[in-house]
Amino acid sequence: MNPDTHTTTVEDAKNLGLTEQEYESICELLDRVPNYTELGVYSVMWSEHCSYKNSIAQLKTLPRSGSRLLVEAGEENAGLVDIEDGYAVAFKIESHNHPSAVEPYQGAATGVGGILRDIFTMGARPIAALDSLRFGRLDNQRTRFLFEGVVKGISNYGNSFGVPTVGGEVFFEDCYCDNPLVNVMAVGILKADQTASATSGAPKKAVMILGARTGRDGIHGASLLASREFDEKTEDMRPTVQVGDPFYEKMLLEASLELIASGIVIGMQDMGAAGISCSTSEMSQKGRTGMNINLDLVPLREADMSAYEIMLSESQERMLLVIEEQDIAQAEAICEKWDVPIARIGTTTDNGFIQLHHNGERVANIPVESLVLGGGAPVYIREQQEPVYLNETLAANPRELIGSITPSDAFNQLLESPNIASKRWVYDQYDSMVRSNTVQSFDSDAAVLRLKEVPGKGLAVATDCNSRYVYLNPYRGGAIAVAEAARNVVCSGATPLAITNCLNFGNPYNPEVYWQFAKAVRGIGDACRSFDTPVTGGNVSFHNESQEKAVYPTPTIGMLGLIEDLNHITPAGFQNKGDLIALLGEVGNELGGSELLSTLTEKVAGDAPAIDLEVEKRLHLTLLTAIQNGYISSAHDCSEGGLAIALAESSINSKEQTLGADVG
Amino acid sequence: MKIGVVVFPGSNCDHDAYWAIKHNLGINAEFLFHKEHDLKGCDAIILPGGFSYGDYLRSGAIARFSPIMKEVIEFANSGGLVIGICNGFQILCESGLLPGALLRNRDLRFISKFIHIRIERGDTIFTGELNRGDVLRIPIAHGEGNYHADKATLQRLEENDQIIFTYCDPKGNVSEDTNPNGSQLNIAGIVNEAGNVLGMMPHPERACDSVLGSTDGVGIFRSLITAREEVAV
Amino acid sequence: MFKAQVDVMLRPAILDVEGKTVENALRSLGYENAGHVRIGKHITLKIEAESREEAQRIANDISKKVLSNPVMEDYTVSVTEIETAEAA
Amino acid sequence: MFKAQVDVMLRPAILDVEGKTVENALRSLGYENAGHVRIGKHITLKIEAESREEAQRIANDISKKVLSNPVMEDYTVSVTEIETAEAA
Repeated sequence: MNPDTHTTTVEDAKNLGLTEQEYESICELLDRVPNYTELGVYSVMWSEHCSYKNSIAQLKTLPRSGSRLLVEAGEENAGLVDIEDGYAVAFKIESHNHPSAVEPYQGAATGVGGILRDIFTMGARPIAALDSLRFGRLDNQRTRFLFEGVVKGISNYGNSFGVPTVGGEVFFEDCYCDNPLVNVMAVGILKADQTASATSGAPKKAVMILGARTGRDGIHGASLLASREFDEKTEDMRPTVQVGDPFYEKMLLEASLELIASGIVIGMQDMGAAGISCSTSEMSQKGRTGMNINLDLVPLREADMSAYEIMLSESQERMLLVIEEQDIAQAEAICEKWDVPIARIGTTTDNGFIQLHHNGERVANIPVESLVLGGGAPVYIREQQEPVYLNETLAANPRELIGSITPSDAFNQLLESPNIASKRWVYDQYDSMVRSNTVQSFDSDAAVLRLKEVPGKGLAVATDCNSRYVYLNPYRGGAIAVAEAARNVVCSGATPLAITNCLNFGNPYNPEVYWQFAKAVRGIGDACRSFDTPVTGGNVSFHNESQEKAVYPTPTIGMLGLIEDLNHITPAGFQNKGDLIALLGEVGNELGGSELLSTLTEKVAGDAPAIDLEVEKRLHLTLLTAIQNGYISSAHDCSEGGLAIALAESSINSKEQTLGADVG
Repeated sequence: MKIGVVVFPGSNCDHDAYWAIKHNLGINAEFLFHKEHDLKGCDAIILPGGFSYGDYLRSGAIARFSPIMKEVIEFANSGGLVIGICNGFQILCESGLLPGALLRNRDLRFISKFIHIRIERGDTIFTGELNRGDVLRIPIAHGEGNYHADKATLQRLEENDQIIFTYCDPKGNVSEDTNPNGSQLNIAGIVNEAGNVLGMMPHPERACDSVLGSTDGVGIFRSLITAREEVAV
Repeated sequence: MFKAQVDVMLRPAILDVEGKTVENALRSLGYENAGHVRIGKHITLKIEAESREEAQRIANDISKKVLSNPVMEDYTVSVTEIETAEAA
Repeated sequence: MFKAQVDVMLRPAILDVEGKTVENALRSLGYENAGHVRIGKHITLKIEAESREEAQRIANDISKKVLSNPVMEDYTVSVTEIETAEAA
């Protein structure tokens, strides 16, 4: 009896992370009991990571279209924004939290590899990467191990692949001690008329697999890991470590871009979580076709892999490609030049089914619609309940908690806080200048890149999220995350265009977590509507918890801004002696969730600072107009540590580190 | 005048070198793919920075066996002008065109930042337009830039004045504090005995455009071009 | 005085990207008959201990806790006695 | 079928920065009696050859030309016969 095709039970479903109801609806959709391979495909396609089953209902409330968007959010692998002059920018942020908790170096490295593939699968050449990292406290030995491994993994993958890592953030907060957050963002540029789409196109086309051989990497890797909390038994997950090869990915990049430029690509999608299962079904849904796949043709790294293993493998550096049959020879020639293997594994069909054959036997016959988001994949609206902790945190009075302290003592302690101190140890390990486009990177509010393709124009990119604020007031925290990201690109001289988001939350089956999630998404949506920066896509990562507690709700925002004229580029550090210093916006004495409070008392309490989205919008326009009129020599956003730290940072990063500030 | 930029699998600064030569210096440039056997009549060759073959085994260990390297070695041995930048310098050492080797950085970490290098000789093909003692502000980005050679080789390098660039401070002082990676004698760049092959760890192609923060790299390429034009005429 | 030689290798199931690249290079250089290249670390260290068994115990402990990453790597240790003066 | 094990180490005269760092880590973890740590590469590969001598010759050739850089490294090679089916 072939284990791949033995009929399954509800027990099998539970072992694969599916609920009893989900197993029943699979049986209904198939009108029979699924075999083991089919159940495996459903288990990864209906996992949190691929189906967004617990989040899609909320995500739909976000503004997801806009004049500059060339694709609706979720339609393609990454957002696509028109920057005129015939060019567009693809960008996206994704999380690789759970693999990084198991093996920090490879977890982070494969996270970079995955997000880069999402960009070049659309035909865009990656020109920048950013990483938003959160760890436990630095006095914990395990945290230092995770921190060093993650930074080294990002550094080596990005540097070797040849994309500059130009920005990001690093936070240390106790709630992340066993469950670090590793969010990686990538930005790419392409001709607006040369984009590739993740579609199967039409029936009778050749389905090709491009890139690395398929091994037993990460089976139940990203997909299942994302549905389980971490506790002491992490150790027995050890074998599922995926290994990234940045050198191979660079070859894959060049081959993919040359294939797309040659005009023979009907559709292309990178293989992320759920590998072949996800790419075949999602491309088929978009192209309204089916696919006949012969798994015997998939180049394997290990002998005698089962159909189940081949379909669920998450081996890195692979793409699925759909081309005309008569173009196979040309595709092979291009791949040969870059030493990248390509193999035909099947054909598109018109019956809307994914049919898999292995060792001469049909091992799966699954209706495409039943598998995918927007099709048969379940959608849940979870129960919400206002968290109990808010009674305590909102009642607290941060000013009292801080007690009496002299301004200079407070200032010095803030400067020593790891969340504020210089992150040079991290970013000096990143090649931030490869591709020679980088005008500003880590010592400014947003990374700024000049565009060789569009002389005179530039891009500003930033990632932001203060998860303490979101913990204390999810709605406000969500809005503030977008506002701060917008402020950062505006301070650099750019007009905010659009965002991508990486929503890191706890267990959605916990009503308090789901309340946080729903409220934060509302806050993000309102802010995006107010600033006219639509959401172009991103990623949701649930089950971020360690021991019993959920991590602080962390909706990381990646903001893309356009610099119309390179002369508008504005540094964060003071430039000239004698310049006047002005503060835009009022100073409320709000210390809720402040760095000062947590540095002095290790408490996160009070309410998040108030935010008026209309005032915020006017602030952006005012600053941007002043910059465009040449009045501004530097601009810096007040964030953690408030005005005092903002002045300190502008002095530390001033021209030749020589300038200070005399504040009346 | 045409300068060839070799592209190995994993080179990622090839586009940057090409752009600097073509757009910042206005000189014709052409990519030379590692599988080819023809330098296409180029007057000078650049081995660019990057992670050829992923830096696996040793930086440059595999690239040196590429078909194109046979041509580059022949070209260099017959007096042709060659610059190896970062990974290119490692490949020149691995292929024997330059003495010594590049070991892991002293602090075992990748380093990417602007540094200063001092020009030790103003009379070479690569520094003709510059002066001895000038200080250039040029970025480095490497994990294996710790130049090493045995005593005899170091002595020969000093006697033949083959050390062209050393890591220094903004005022030109060379000391252990200004050494980013542990290189012996703060060596940042050397030439072969004949003086026609230069290997350097800093990236001059990243310092040829004021928008990027420095144009100190232009002098090195300008020197190469002028030297080549004088020979050709 | 004892000398420990420790070999730390990736587990067989885990993709050795470096070994794979070197293998391809050897092929293209004409070493058709060489394959299955895997690259790991060879670590040597000197241990002062009363007996070979104690030196072996210390070497094992160091290999397990410091020299190898249990998530992805296996290790083998061999310990030999050496004259105190001998170079490592 | 033969299996070659190649150890490539930095020449003794060269400062082994990685070894030094590991040595400091061992000290801080209380392994007072361990020292002189040196770290190099352990490379395994399989070679098809008629005889052990031929396999040894090939292994030496590969080690000398590709696997090590004479300017900074020494290597040692050991070759053993294995069943064709045996894993690397």
